[in-house]
Amino acid sequence: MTASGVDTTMDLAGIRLGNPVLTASGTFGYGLELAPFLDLRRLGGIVTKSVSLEPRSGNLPQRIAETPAGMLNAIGLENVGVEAFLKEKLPALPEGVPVVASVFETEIERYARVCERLAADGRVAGVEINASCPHVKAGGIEFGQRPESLAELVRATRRASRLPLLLKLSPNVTSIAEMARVCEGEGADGISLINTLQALDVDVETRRPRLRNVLGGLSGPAIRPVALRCVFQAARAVAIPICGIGGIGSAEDAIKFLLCGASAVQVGTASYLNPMAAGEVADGIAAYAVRHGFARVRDLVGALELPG
Amino acid sequence: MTASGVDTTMDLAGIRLGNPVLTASGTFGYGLELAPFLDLRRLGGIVTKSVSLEPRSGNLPQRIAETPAGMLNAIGLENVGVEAFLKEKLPALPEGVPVVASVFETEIERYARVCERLAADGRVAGVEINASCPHVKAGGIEFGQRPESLAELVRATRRASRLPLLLKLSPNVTSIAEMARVCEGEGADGISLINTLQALDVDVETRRPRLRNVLGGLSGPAIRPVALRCVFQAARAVAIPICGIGGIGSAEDAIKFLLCGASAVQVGTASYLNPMAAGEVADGIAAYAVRHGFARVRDLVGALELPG
Amino acid sequence: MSDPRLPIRCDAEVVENRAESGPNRRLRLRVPGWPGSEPGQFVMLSPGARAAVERQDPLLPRPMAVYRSAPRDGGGEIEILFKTSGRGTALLAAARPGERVGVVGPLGRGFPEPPAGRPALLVGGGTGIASLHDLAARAAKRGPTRVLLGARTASDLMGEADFEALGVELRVATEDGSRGTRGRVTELLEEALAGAPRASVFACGPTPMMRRAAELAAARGSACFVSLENPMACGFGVCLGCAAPRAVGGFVLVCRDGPVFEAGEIDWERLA
Amino acid sequence: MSDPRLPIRCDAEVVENRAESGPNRRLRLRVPGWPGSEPGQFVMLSPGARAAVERQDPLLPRPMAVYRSAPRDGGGEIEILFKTSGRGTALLAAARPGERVGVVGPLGRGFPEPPAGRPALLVGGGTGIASLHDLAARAAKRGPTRVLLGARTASDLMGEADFEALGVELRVATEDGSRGTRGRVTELLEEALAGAPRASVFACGPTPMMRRAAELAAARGSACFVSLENPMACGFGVCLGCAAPRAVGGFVLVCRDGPVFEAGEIDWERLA
Ligand SMILES: Cc1cc2nc3c(=O)[nH]c(=O)nc-3n(C[C@H](O)[C@H](O)[C@H](O)COP(=O)(O)OP(=O)(O)OC[C@H]3O[C@@H](n4cnc5c(N)ncnc54)[C@H](O)[C@@H]3O)c2cc1C
Ligand SMILES: Cc1cc2nc3c(=O)[nH]c(=O)nc-3n(C[C@H](O)[C@H](O)[C@H](O)COP(=O)(O)OP(=O)(O)OC[C@H]3O[C@@H](n4cnc5c(N)ncnc54)[C@H](O)[C@@H]3O)c2cc1C
Ligand SMILES: Cc1cc2nc3c(=O)[nH]c(=O)nc-3n(C[C@H](O)[C@H](O)[C@H](O)COP(=O)(O)O)c2cc1C
Ligand SMILES: Cc1cc2nc3c(=O)[nH]c(=O)nc-3n(C[C@H](O)[C@H](O)[C@H](O)COP(=O)(O)O)c2cc1C
Ligand code: FES
Ligand code: FES
Repeated sequence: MTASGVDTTMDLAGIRLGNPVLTASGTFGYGLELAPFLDLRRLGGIVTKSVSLEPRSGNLPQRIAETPAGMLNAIGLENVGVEAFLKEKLPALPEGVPVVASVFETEIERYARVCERLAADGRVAGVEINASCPHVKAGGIEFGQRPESLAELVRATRRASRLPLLLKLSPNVTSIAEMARVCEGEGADGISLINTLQALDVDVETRRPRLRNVLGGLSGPAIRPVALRCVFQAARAVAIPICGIGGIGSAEDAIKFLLCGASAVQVGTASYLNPMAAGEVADGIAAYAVRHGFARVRDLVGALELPG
Repeated sequence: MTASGVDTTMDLAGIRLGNPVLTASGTFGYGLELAPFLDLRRLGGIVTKSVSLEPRSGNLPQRIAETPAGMLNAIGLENVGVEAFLKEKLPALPEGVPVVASVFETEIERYARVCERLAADGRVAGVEINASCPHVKAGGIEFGQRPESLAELVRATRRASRLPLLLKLSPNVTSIAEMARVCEGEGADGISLINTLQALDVDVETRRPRLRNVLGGLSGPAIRPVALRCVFQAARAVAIPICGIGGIGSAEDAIKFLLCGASAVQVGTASYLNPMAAGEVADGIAAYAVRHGFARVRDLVGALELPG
Repeated sequence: MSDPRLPIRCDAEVVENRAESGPNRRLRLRVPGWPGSEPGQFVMLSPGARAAVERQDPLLPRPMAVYRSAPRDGGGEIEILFKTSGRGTALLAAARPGERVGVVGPLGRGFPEPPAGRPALLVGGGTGIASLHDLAARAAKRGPTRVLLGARTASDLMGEADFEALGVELRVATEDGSRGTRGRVTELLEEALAGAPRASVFACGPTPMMRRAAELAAARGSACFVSLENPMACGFGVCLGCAAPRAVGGFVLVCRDGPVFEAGEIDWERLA
Repeated sequence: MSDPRLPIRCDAEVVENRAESGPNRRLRLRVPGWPGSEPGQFVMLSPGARAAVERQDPLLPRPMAVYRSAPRDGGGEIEILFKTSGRGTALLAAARPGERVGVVGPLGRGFPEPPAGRPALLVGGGTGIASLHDLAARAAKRGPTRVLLGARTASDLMGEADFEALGVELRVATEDGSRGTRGRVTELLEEALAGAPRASVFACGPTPMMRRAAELAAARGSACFVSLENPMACGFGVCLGCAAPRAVGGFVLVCRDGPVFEAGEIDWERLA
């Protein structure tokens, strides 16, 4: 409920959210970094930076580059590791905001073990499996790019914990609908999409790639239309809830995703420009619902009218 | 050769170009529309709007929508048909500028028949097969999205004519390298990429898709980093020449594609903003070559320096 | 149809950019090599990115009618009346004198010559008013001319004083009655048609308004020409983005075959 | 290390924006709620899109040192000296008084207190000069302070007069000799170090310059602090985009752990 009297609550794959706006993994740190700017309890939830079994170091500079209406990154999945996450990061987050822990690994067994560790901590509301990382050399082709390996990954992480299980998919596939069906078939509770588009940029003066890693992930407003298409197609392919991600910086942007069938959204790159973005998006959605006569934000989900 | 004394000539899959800058199919009409703005002979070549066996009508409005640093389009297959193209459009183009005829159809046999018709006209310097079209028999999935149907398409069009054969690939695939290898394996002379990214946008006031066709193709600066990545990956996968396309509006943009391994480039959406864009890009490339001490623009192809 | 002149592409200099009324602004541009334009033709404007930054967003140029144009040393000066609504026009609204704006034009086919000696009824709604000024000037020389302007409210009206200055008969309607008669401009048209047999109607404005004007004219056996406003990417016939369905099937390109059409050519049902 | 104050995010108002020298400009911003900053801290600036248009391109905010800041009714006024080089700073250069610029800051950890009574040598190259003003002001109060400024050519220099006004000892070097001594500012540093045992060095500028300064200081056993300039997306430690390799392995975040570091912490080889 908000001051406006609109019901903003949402159920995402069994996770109860006060509003449908979460923060995207890797763009909000472990949550605390943005506390000076934003009352974290205004958020529907926080998806933390992907953690692996052991701490990992990242790529050498340059790790980021600006592109038209977007940015490239190749961080290299630098993270503190699941143990430090549970001991140091998680306890510091305020009660009352659901924390979804994002998980990344290079082998399926290790994915499962991270999930088991997370399941032991009551503060974790759900896990999001990062099945894609276009910019990590290790591994080569992504888990999320082959139906077989994706199925294996979902099965293993499903077995590893009873926590609500979100699968975060790569947009760098021929059929996002097929991948979504694989997740549903193997028992995932929901799907998050999209991760970054695999991309590259060049410095014509030095004639070198802008990123040390050569390839990177494209994010920001530039990819929003692709993300909306992926959500639209996935929502028609499966019955499990979808969390929309990609270039969301305003309430308008978020509402587009809800209309296309997303039950919730994540704000990513926009938090860099404005650390209060996620909170403003949440407020703006409620305002839109009032203006357009929706008593529950929930009713916006999938409300897109298709031409006859 | 240019005033600057730089050798700007390029060989693209057997097509001799005065400079490496062509116009992208569907963004330059049949060439004549831009004659008031630009001496067409300044162009390396013209790729004409895709034609089919019969004339075709297109989609109802809205057909286009603006997105962050890009645009969406769903024109439909609207074109005058190959006969009218050969009779009315082609003869009106000035001698001395290579014309690459773009072809699309919904069945492989029809693709082949269009190629046969084009081969009969000496004015056609080459064909570009637009593989981003729904394969009717394969239930609407694009020819360029499945290796098997792509292979069939290349084989049939290869047999249909001796003209230099360019395959224009869809970026909406899991592995662009795999698709490139299929084209090379079946005897294509070159590859053009990328076509538009499948995307969607929504009007939150009407709660309708912005395009009547719901889904559309994303083009413009927003997709340039994705296009560069595709060219980079394809260039490493095959030996046949590559024509780079995607968000090119300046000489700098074009040079990025050359450095990533493209032998030529196509200017698309940028021609809408500035009908003289392709000519300015061509001039700018020569100027860059002078400034950086390259005697031949050709020497820029694949000259990207990768970090050790 | 008037023959379109060969269009040019250039960087025009902002001479003046001032508030007109409500959200509307008046922009004067010095256009080197401007060949002149016919009533109803338009230009594609690229609001220069602030400073010398190449603009990538908003990406597309904005179609705008040539409100008025006059020859100036080796070129011309054109006037645009525009409504600040979205991102592109917001940039345009912020263009300062001396700054550059990309111009492509003149584009499209304008209005036909109003038949000599016969009454001409010009109907403009909202920003559509901007397409009618030069036509009114021409019509006034050829026969009895009445200009009917409509808007939601008084502050949305543009160019009213200029039309008065042309010495045409002017009527105004606003939906809230804040100026002229309360109601829709098409109601003024209905009256006017009743009193003017053999009149020709020239309309530009929101699609429903033009459609209604077409119906009224048809009922009276009057010719009716409309100027359509479809979204455009190029403005010169290459993107096929501006297609409008024809009554006989198929499509016309608003930027190339229009923006002015004989009302009967258009399939109004499928246009909206 | 000085403790960073809690940063804020707000729309600041442009008070003044004028040419400083060559490509450099001086921007004064009124920042509501500004908590003040330590020498060496920075802000992330989002050049407001012209008019009220939400800016999507160029997308990222630009990191800029707080050149000077002073309290103002309920907030503060901060001064930025910046070089117009690319698309973002071009937008910043065009921001008019009264317009808004997004500010996030103060960010990062600034320079340590110069040790009392001991000589302080401040070395600034190019835009790096802008990070040193408040440090120079503080150092001047604590001991003999010499400021060495370097640039390619005279017109690239910023803030020279302000440093003079601080009553510090000022030396200038330009590569073309158009101002001060001809050569690199690190040559001035070499001399200065020779004459000032137990001096501390504070450097900001191009990486090669800072690296050289670090070597020279190390050779003399002097402490050396550098302020790094890595590309940044967020500025407050969440994107991990600004990482710099540490001498002992792993990475530091320039925005959060720096931008100021003890020169020995950095793996200069792998940084460039
Ligand atoms: C032939 C023609 C002549 C026109 N003459 C005038 C004029 O003289 N004065 C005036 O104020 N307006 C005129 N318009 C409408 C004008 O083009 C739009 O108001 C303008 O493009 C809106 O841009 P924006 O950035 O404010 O809106 P945004 O919402 O940012 O525009 C987004 C996209 O939609 C397109 N678009 C939005 N509204 C319209 C519209 N009504 N018609 C066409 N495209 C639209 C834009 O061009 C852009 O591509 C004309 C349109 C056409 C087709
Ligand atoms: C902590 C810190 C303090 C700084 N203080 C100042 C200052 O006081 N005055 C000043 O003139 N400059 C300063 N800089 C450098 C300034 O951030 C860049 O000059 C500016 O970002 C260039 O933006 P642009 O739009 O002109 O260039 P573009 O080429 O358009 O920038 C493209 C991208 O690269 C980044 N980038 C380009 N050059 C640099 C650079 N040298 N350092 C970091 N990022 C860069 C931009 O931020 C942007 O993300 C500082 C940098 C840092 C990290
Ligand atoms: C710098 C950066 C780091 C990221 N790190 C992660 C990560 O660790 N795990 C993950 O699942 N996604 C990561 N992402 C992807 C985002 O969560 C999000 O899916 C993507 O950026 C698209 O959303 P946006 O356009 O709103 O940023 C990262 C994105 C950026 C820009
Ligand atoms: C309106 C429009 C129509 C297009 N029509 C075609 C077409 O008929 N055949 C084709 O192969 N590509 C077509 N394209 C794709 C372009 O040729 C090009 O591959 C794509 O737009 C990416 O390049 P760009 O970003 O420079 O526009 C079209 C693109 C646009 C925007
Ligand atoms: S606007 Fe491009 S064809 Fe009409
Ligand atoms: S700039 Fe984002 S972590 Fe330092």
